[in-house]
Amino acid sequence: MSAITAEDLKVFVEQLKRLLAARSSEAEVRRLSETPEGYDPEVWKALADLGVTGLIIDEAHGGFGGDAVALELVMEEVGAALLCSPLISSAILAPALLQALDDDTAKARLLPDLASGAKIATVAITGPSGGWIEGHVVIEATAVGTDWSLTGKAAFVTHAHIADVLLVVANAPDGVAVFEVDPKAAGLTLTSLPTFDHTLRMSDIDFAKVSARRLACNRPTWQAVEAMLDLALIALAGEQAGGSRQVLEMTVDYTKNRFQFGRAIGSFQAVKHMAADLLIDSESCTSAARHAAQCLASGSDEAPSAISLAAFACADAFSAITATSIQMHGGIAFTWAHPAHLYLRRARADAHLFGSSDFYRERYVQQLGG
Amino acid sequence: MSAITAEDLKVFVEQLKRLLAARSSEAEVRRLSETPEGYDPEVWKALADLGVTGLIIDEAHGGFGGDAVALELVMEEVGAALLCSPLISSAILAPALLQALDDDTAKARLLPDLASGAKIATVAITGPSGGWIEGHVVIEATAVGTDWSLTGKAAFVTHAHIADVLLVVANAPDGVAVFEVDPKAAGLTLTSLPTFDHTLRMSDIDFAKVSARRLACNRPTWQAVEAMLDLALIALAGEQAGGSRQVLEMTVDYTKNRFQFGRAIGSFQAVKHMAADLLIDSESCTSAARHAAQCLASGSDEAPSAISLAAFACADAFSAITATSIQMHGGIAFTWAHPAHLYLRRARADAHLFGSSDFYRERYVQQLGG
Amino acid sequence: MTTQTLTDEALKAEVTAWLADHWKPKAQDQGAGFDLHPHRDFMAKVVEARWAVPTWPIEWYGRALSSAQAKIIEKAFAAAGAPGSGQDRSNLWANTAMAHATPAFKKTIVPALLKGEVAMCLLYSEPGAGSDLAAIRTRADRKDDHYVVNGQKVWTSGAAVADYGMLVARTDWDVPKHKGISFFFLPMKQPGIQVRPLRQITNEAHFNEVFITDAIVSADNMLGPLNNGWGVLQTALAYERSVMGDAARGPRSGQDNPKGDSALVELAREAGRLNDPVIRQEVAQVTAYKVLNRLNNARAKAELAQGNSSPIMSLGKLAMSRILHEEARLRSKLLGAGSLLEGPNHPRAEDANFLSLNAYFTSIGGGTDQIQRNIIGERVLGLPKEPEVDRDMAFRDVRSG
Amino acid sequence: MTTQTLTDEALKAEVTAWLADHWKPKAQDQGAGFDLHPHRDFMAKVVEARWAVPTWPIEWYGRALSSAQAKIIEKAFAAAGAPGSGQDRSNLWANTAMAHATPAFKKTIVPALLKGEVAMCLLYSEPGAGSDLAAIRTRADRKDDHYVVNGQKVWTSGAAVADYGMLVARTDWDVPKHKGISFFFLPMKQPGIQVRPLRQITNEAHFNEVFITDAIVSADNMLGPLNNGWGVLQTALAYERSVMGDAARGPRSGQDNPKGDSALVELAREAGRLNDPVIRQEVAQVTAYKVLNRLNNARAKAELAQGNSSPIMSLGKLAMSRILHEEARLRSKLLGAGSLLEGPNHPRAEDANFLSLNAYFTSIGGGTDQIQRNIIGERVLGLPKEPEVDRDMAFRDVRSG
Repeated sequence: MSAITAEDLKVFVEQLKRLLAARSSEAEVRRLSETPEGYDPEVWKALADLGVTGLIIDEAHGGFGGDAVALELVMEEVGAALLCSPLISSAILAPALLQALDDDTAKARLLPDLASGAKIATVAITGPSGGWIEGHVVIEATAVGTDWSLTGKAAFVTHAHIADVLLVVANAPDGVAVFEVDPKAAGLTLTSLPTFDHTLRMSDIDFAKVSARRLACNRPTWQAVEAMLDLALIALAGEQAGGSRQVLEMTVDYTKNRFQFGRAIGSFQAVKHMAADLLIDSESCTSAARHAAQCLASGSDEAPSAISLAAFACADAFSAITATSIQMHGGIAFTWAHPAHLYLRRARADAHLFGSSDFYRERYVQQLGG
Repeated sequence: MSAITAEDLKVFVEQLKRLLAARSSEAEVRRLSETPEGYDPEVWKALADLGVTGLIIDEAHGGFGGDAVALELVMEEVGAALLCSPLISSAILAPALLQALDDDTAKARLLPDLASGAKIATVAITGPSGGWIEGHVVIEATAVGTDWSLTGKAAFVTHAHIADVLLVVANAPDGVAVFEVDPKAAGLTLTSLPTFDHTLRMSDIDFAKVSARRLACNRPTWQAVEAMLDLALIALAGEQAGGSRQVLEMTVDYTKNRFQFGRAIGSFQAVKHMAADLLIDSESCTSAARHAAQCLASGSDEAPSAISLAAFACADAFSAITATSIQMHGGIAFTWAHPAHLYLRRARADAHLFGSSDFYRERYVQQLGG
Repeated sequence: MTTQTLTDEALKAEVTAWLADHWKPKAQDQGAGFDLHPHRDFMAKVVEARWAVPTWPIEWYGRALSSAQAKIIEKAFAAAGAPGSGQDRSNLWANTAMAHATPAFKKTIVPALLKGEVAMCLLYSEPGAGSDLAAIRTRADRKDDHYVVNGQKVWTSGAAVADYGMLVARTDWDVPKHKGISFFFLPMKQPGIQVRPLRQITNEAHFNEVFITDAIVSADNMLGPLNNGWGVLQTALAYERSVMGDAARGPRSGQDNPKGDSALVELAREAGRLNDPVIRQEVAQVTAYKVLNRLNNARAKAELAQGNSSPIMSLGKLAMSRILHEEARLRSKLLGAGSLLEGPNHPRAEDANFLSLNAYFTSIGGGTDQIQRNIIGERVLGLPKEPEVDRDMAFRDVRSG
Repeated sequence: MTTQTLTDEALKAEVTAWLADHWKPKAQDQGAGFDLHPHRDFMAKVVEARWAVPTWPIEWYGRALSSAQAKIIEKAFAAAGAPGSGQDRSNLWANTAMAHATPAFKKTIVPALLKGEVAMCLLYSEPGAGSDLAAIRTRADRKDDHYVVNGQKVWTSGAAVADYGMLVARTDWDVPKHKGISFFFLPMKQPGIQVRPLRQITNEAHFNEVFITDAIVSADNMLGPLNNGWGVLQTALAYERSVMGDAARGPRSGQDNPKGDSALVELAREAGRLNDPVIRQEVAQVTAYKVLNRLNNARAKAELAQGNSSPIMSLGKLAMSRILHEEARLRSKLLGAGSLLEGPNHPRAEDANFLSLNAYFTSIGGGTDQIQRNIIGERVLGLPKEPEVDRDMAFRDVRSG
């Protein structure tokens, strides 16, 4: 359960809203999209001061101890504002993974700096396939005395270009394990990838006998990775829900104020009915994201299937809403200057970041007993 | 190539149109749907006199020697009129199969009576799976001297209840073969099946040591079955094309004359845009059916893939048009008295009669080299 | 009477004791909402004992209780499986009459409705007035102390057994369509009324056509002021929506159908199609539509409970329409050639085909999907209406039908 | 001149001989349809030799030939790879000027257009006049012997290099929108005209915004009568459609793309997804959309050839819109996580993402899918138009933008 009361959370989200309104305007999103870093360290500091970077980190390690419900609500605002930041990597993936492991010294060493925003961390798991599946891990770890050495290639690693710490999932002789790696370590080559979503930053990382520190885990490590992935999927669903509502609102407003043939175009059934269908998508998206968060926070047995449902329902809804939004705007949304395509790019990225909708539909059927 | 000139064909189709207008009105279709036979012998006679029953039968055996193009055009009219008849069984499946075999005595014995309409024949292939695949044939044939004996069950056999001759595809020791069976033979039990499309008639047939005559075939018999199926699929596509255009026309006319809110409902974009999308479906359906027919008639290498394309494109188009037609009509099409559901029932039957759209999409990909 | 001052405990005790004395469960309650009530004698007792409408005033069979205390009574009745309580929330007919009937008529009809002594039906839709309900052409012409009614109604349930029909009829043809309609309780058992069953595409007849020829209705039976029937209708429709909910029926074959979120998985398994990856994707998607709609409704209820109005409520019918059509499509696909059949010997096919047809009950009935999208676009999203060509026209000049 | 009396053979011989003497192929013809013509000198010879517009009258650089004989000339030019012939069919600008320009202006502009001496652009759409093109607010006010033009145009290709723009501007604000528009050849190389590239979502700039401030155009440059510009525009648009066809571009990465009906099968194989039954279904369906559209167009051409008008022609753009969006969606799906990337090092992702965005060029540009459905519904299926609220209004009272 969350260490944050519902009342605190409301206040917290309100403060975040104001921060994002001030520091993540469309102009800022466009400016940061063009920078190599892809985020604003000052805004990162402000997010840290507010407590967003430490949201899901235990209070014992300087965080807020927020649960999935808090995370989902925060990400709704992040998604609506198209925030450019390494939140998903350093405030969600890395701390979620660390907290799912059993290495208290590593937690004590790393979590406080992640909570305070002083350090940025990310997680490297996927191979060239981009699949978040145990069998797709292609980095090999070999013991060198008490130390370890990693060799292989990680692909699609988010925000590695600004990371101070890498958590690398690799195949050890006794199975998958998590390793802490210094991005500046010898033998590590980082290649930035050009992303279609210009607010995102990704890299391929090549490991050639890179020395690494193995982190302790008292259960099969992939279970810890899955625990991390559950939180990441809920965060993504929240981002998709917030983005969906934002885009729908922007689109509906435009159709009220754009006049053609002497009428607001929103008065034409063709446009009106698209909006009505999108409202079902966007409300379903919000319901799915929040339900998954509640299930995970309350430890319900339904959590796994609720997370799968949110994974594909929210990805498909955000994609459909951003795509239809451009059609509803018409020519003006075909211009670079209009924000519609910024959301479309984010939606297309979110739809593949942690696996495809087809993948999660298949997992959903399995969870339904199929 | 067809023995019928394009000019003759035009005249022929015009005559058929007039016959169907006079003898296959909606009232007649409803009346015959309620009879056990499900067709009108007098209309059958008239179709025979016109030459429809012998359309694809060689002139040498008293037919018209029409090709796939002629067949497809004729079936467009049949589909538009929702004709209740055993055409598909006795004028298409049975003669197509006989002509694909190499048993001249059987042809001479059977084809003239089929051409003249004096006898009705049908083909039994599918087992309980309903699949038109060699592996799904479940009837076993064993030699008894020069004679043969059939045991097993055929399912979904069209118009067997009125058939004078059964052509049964069964597994002989040397592979699949075709057998001629008398429906009144000892050991044969016929069970009529209640069909959702009340203009259709189907039966299960149980064979218990039923004596049968094996028909000669100089190539693997399944190739002959596939040749028959190619013609049957083109006939079905023609029926779907004719039905699609008929239903769309009926629907568009209604939306021009139904007034709500002081306007013809066809002036509302919601209705108008559905009609526009259905026009693409119905024109694509017609193009696919006619293209497949031309490919087969001209012996083009493209024929197999063109037939697969028609099989799923036409089935899906007819299903979508008949389903959307009811929505466009509104409440009046929710009544039994309105013809919309008669076409919907036919469309749903056609979509499963010779295999599903998914089956033919998969086959299409294989034919494209996938 | 001082029941208001009763404590919750005392109230609970009183109603429980009363039920123990009076309620003798018998044959299953068949209450179809239209037919005469199967427990009429008991219902009369309930009304006289003031359990039927506890929030209503004393002089109207009530106890002027808070809805909170009324709930206690309903709970007690529910626990005993006894009918008749909570009619102040659920009785469409009585609430409409209570709100709008003339004093004279109210006195006789309200108790009769509460006691289930009269059967009712709805005389709203007409062949020429479906989506555009205000385009009704059934006329009611004043003659002395009564009105003479002529016209045709359609999609009427229970017309054959009804004692009264709630009727909207046109009483002024020279004003715009909404402004010339009046609302009546029309006596159904009279020569001028002929009821014909209406056969649906599902080959059932749950509805009727009602042909009205010089039927008579007393002026006392008019609800609300003359030519204000549209307003009365709106409150009646609101009740109906809040009470009756989604009327779509499930499978009718009688064969057991798997329940719950894995129902489609089970049907796919039964059909031997669960190993088909294409089918699995569709099973997931259609199941998702159902679950998402449930989650939406739950969220809407929660928001309403917190006093926030929710946009989601109005989405349910449109969402349900897609669910019903998609589930029927998938059920048919699962059966393949099997879906060619129907009837009791082929229950899965019977269900798949029935559900494919009956899905239109929801996508057309009670406002087509297209009308629903207008409502969502305009009332929820605030998009402007289309130009209404007939808005300011005298109805006799409007083309309809 | 008596070329009309030439036999086909003699004509063929004459043109072939002429080409042999005059056509010296050089750098690839870059003719973008907007820019100045790369073979200007040769083009001039073609015009003077009367090969450019053989069906036109003698006094207008033509030979008054039948279109059958004109085809012979075009074939000969095509065989030699020489430009300049068949402009009586294909030159939008010259045909429009020939049909509507004033005698004085026609004399100078038509030969210049035929010889490719002047570059052109289209000044139609405005920020406030997209789907509703007749709502243009760019104004042309008469002053002495010329008009003063003020306003803004968008989606203009080639504006930066153009000598003239075909302009629609409002010349009367007190009549309904279609009735107050005039059509001009506006000189582009003047101070009052400012051209700004317009950056598209594809991060390219194939179009411009044109800002017009007190620009001058001679009254002689008006095409058609005053306030009859809408009619001129319709003929120009008709030419455009018949000539330019579907302008949607293919992949831009430069990497080879498989061609033909099995293109998507090959892309699926390359992506390692061809063994996925779900992908196979989608590959079949999207391929089907493409093949069916081709079959529809072939059937339409055949019907037109037999003199039967075909409804299908008008379906192509809407069908193509679905094809482009669906193919882009499938290409993205094939790549999975790979579709997160872009740029020259990731050509398949670059193409999938580019095509996903550029599909809107077809579903929005030149009439949105929604407008296309109106056109199909009204012109092909004969469904009635919607009420037009601005039809009889003076344009100055119409709200737009």
